[in-house]
Amino acid sequence: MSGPGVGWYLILSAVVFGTGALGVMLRRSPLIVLLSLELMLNAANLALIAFARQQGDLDGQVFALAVMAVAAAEVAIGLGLIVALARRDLPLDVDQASALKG
Amino acid sequence: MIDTPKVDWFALGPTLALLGASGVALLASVLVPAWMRKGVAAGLAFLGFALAAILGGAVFAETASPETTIAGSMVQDRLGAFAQVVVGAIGAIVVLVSWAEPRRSHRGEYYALLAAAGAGMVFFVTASNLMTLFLGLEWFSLCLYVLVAYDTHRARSLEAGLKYLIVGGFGSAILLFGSALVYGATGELGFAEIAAAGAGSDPFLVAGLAMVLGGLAFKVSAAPFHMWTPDVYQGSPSSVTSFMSAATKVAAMLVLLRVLTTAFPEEREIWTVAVAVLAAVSLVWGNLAAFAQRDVKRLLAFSSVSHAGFMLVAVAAGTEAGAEALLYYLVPYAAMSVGAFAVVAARERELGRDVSLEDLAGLGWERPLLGLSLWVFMLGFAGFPLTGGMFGKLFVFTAAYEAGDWWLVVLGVLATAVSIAYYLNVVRWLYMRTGADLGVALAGGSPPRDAALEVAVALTVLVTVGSFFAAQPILDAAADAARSLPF
Amino acid sequence: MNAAVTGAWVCLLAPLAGALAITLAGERISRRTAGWISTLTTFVAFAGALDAFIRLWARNHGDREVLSTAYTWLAAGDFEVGFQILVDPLSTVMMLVVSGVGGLIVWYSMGYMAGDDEERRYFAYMSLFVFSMLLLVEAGNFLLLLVGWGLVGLASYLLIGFWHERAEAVAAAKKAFVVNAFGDATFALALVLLVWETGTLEYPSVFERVDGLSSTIVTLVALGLLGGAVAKSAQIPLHTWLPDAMEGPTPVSALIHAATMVTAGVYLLVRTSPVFEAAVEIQHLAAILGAVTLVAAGLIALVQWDIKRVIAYSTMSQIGYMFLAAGIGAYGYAIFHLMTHAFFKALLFMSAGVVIHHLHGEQDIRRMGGLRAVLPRTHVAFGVGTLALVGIPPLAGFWSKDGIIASALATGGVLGWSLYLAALVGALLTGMYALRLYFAVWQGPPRETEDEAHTHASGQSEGPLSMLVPVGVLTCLSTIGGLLVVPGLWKPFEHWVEESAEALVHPTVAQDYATSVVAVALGLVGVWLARRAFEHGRQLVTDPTAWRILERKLYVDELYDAVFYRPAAALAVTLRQDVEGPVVERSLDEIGAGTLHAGGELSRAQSGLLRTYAITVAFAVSVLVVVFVAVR
Amino acid sequence: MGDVLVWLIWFLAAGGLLASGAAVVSVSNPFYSALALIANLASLAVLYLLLSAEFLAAAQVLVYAGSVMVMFLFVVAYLGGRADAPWAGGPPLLRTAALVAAIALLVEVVVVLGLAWGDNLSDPAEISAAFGSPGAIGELFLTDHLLAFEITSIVLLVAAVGGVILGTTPRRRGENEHRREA
Repeated sequence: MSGPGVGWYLILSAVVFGTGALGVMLRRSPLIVLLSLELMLNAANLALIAFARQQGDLDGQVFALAVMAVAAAEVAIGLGLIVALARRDLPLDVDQASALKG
Repeated sequence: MIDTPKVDWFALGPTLALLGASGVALLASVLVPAWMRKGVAAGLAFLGFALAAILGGAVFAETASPETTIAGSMVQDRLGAFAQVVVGAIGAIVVLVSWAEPRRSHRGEYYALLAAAGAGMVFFVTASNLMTLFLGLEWFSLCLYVLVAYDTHRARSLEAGLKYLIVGGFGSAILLFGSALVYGATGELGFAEIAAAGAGSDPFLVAGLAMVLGGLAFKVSAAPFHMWTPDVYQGSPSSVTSFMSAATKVAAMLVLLRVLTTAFPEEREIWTVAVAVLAAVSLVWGNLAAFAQRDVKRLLAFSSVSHAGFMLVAVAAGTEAGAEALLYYLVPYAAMSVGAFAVVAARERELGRDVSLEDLAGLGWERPLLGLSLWVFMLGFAGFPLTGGMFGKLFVFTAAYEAGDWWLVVLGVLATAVSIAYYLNVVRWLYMRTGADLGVALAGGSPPRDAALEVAVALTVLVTVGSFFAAQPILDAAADAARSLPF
Repeated sequence: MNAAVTGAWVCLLAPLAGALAITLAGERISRRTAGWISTLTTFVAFAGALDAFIRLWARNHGDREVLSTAYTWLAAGDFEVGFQILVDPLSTVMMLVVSGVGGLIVWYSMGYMAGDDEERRYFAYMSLFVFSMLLLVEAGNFLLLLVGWGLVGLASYLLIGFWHERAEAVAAAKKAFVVNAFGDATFALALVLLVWETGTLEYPSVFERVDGLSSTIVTLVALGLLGGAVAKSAQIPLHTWLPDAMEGPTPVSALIHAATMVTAGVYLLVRTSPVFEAAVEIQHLAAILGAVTLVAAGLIALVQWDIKRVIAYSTMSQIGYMFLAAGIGAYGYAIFHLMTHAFFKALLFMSAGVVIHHLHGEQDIRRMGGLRAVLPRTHVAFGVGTLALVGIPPLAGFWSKDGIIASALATGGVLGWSLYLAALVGALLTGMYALRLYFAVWQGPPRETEDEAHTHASGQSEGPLSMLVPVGVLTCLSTIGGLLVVPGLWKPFEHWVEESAEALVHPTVAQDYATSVVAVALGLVGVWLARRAFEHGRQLVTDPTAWRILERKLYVDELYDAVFYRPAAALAVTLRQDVEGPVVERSLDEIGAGTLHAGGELSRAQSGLLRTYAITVAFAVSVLVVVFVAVR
Repeated sequence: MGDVLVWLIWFLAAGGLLASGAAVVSVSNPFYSALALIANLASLAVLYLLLSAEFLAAAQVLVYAGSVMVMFLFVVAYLGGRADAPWAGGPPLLRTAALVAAIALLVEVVVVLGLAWGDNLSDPAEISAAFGSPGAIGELFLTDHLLAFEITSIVLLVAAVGGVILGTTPRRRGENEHRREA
């Protein structure tokens, strides 16, 4: 394989995963948190595809494709939930969704 | 010409039954006249769950030794079939619990989603590679996200849904990344192949194992991955809580056991210790936090965290006896959990608000069946005799002692002793009438007798007590199921 | 089914049926009906016990042990667990005591609790308790024993906290619970160990295999069992819950804290005697704890002002005697004293209940006095109970207590003599505190509370028939119940129990009677001291001149007072305030508070903020990964 | 020479990936955040191409960036100003903890990578030209991963139904709020 080795892709993947995790833990807008989750899933996808390339085994790619579908599904439900929150005039802010505690 | 694999319809039976029920219920909730939608959908879901349990039983009976089917993506074995029977039974009972739940809209679709979640779980427990594992997990999780937020007119339900979705998505992402690392280390997705690859102590493999363990620990709500549990249990519609607390725990716990033993047998020394630590943390955290709770659903949620601890003690043994103990434990636990939340649901419907401990005052006299049942469940949770909870704990401790985890036995016994205090507190409230009792005003008068729920509660009591008196058959089945795992 | 066993099953299941019937009927039955259900089922249980006893009696000597299995739940190899009860001399005695005295007390409660808002709950709990206690004593294997043990704790917790609107009652219930949970935990661990090492649960097979175990294991098992027994029977150092438990209704105190539950520890020691005999140090430890408790509790009882607390400390002290007896292997006398104690202590509690009832809940003896005229029948009953407690012949307590003291003498050696001395000191103290109580309540002029209560006509205020009859029956039993063992003449009771647990010591007739003389003399000295102190106090207040004259005459009194009563009282106060208070109670309270505090902190960690949950998950996963990679 | 070109493309794509990823979590407006994610997905598609995953690259652009994110943008637009939320806020401790946790995860993976760098990452397998082609993937979906394929479709269906249920609940604001709000 010409160009960068699999390890380089994995470093990218780790950084993106960390960025996504940071977004989930830091941001208050549920929309952006949802996008950060997408980032994490895509980081995992990159790792899967890199490993698939390295192993010469297509299973990883198939897995990644399935993950894409799952990610889309999560977005669909997340958006539905956010729309429902908005319709109820509830604040779109995860810090304010804290009536349940203790 | 592509050589498609032979599809084993028999092994897929329970999943297909529920999936079919779900699909037809979905159609029915759009097509049939509005007044009968709920009835038709609920009936279909009930039939689906019952059929899944029956077919699971058939698979159990027919499968002597485990075999993977459909190109190795799922396994047909008694472990999975055992879980399918349990989940099917839980689902059928939850349908009864749900029946009289006040619901504003989408009454039919609720049952379709419930059946779909059940289908996801009964598939999940047969998953035999990392891809089907992840997909199965997402399948039922997505259904549960929706179900948790189902009461969209309640802010708390939506809040619970949001929390579950985001933290759940976070957990899934970690599980997925872990799977990717395991795949990278071995080049395999199938559990057996991962074990056979003999990657030993490859850093990718152990890091991936840690992340997979974390992701599954999240689903079984083991501390410290449990923090979503009380919020979500409290906020969701009570019938959904009862389903989650029982079925999710059964499915995720079994898959955790399956993954650890089939895919990572060589790393046993590492994960047994890690699981033991998780178990200890869950026991301590769950029990202590339960003390401080006033809301009954939250109290039960923390109790479910502590029970995750007990179950993990069995997993941590890493032996066939441990697996047996875990499988037995799940039966009474599931029954008690469904039943306890069902009783809370009944009280909630009466009062029209969240149920705190004080709100239970007098329930034992007004609704003797429910009061007595809740009493039985609390004693069962505490591991009192005459309920299966006691044998569950006994087997778990025995397995742990055998495996040399005597410190977990001591911790478990202490945790049990402590836990009795808050369980009994519930019982104490049930039978008392206080001045505050008068403040417990019924919303619009006492609702009509909820026969479906009472039948459901009676069934769970039957299982709770029955698993004590008929411990042997359950234990035999658990032993058969545990034999499917390579120990 | 074996005929001897049918009665035992009836005995066991009748109270359960009662409890279930009351609970399930809910508000459909009247409170009074609930009371009758509870009372009658308990008496049915007594009939069953009687039937079992008679049939067992009719059997041959040596063939009086019937194990009856209703149902086997688990059978793996030679490991079998089932619902099985053991009918043997020991368990029939216990059945008779529990259901007989229990039935009387439940009946008595119908009068005592009449008018309480929650009678149904009360009687459901009572029936549950009786069932649990019967299960405990009838259990045929260790598992069922644990079942009964746990259920008894549960029922007592519910009963102590019955008056839930009283904060002290709830606190007392919690305290009883926490202390007992500790004992239950050691008990359960001992059982797990025992089952594990012997591979069986049934008494006979466990006892057979005890000899094959290593001494460490046996010691640990015995220690665990002793922990459970000590907590349940309120022996030092796990005794603090018992006085507080007097917050419960008085019949509850009579049933649980006199006749049945607190004696479960003694039953356990006797039932599992083969285990303790294999771990002799632990058995002796039980005897020593008993001796320490009997003296300490006797001293503390001297300075109590609450009528029920005096009786409670007395109970501790008397159970100390039983522990002492069980610890030196005088099983027959331990159980005999258990039975007579059940009679006279239940009698004392119930008479005290009549007094409290009469005075509308007043429990402070400083506000009592001169009740003899108002409650003549109760006075007789209380007097009989007091004398039986002190051990005045021919009342019940005399025969059983002196048997125990004589056994200590017969044991000999340093241990035997120390125990003997402690037991004799206990006899003296018993006389002192029992009579102090008696005088304060019954003698002298009426106190102020009396005026309020005086609206009742004399006699009528002693309560309804349902209260009087049980008190009367127990008075008779306390009078003649001891005649089952008359040293040198006949000892049917001791022989009966010996079939279940062979005694290790047999005092000679000479030892028996010598002890009797000394013990009774000491008891009488105690009585005399109490009387003197009482009269002394009176005169001091009424007529100073006469007192000064009497002072010289009673110079000896002063001496006794200075040598015995004052130091004893001071020691008692010290024990109560400086030792028991800070050391025992506070440490337990701190454990409880610490638990609650930790719970609160964890609850605060549950901030409701979603982001903190994600951060926790991330941290936990990081830790897992680091550890996994590091140790791989 | 070809190597240099690949490295160049890799660097461009990696730079785009990291920059857009950072933008996703750092911009304050969800609309821009979503746009940044589209850029992120596109950079990923380039990397997929470099990893011989042609079909996935295409799917990524068409399905993911093309449809899913457009749906996302629609929702953001629908919500309008309500979509804006405070950036981070909360106790500073929380922010620090988040940062530490994220860095910990990152460092761990990098360390793991470092540990594994020598052994199994050095020599990628030889692959045929068909590797990652639609045909090859499709065949796997019909053979080895038939079940996974079916489940994927079920998951999508479930999500569609769930999204519809949540999204179409009638608007009944505050009426009969039958629980105590804390």
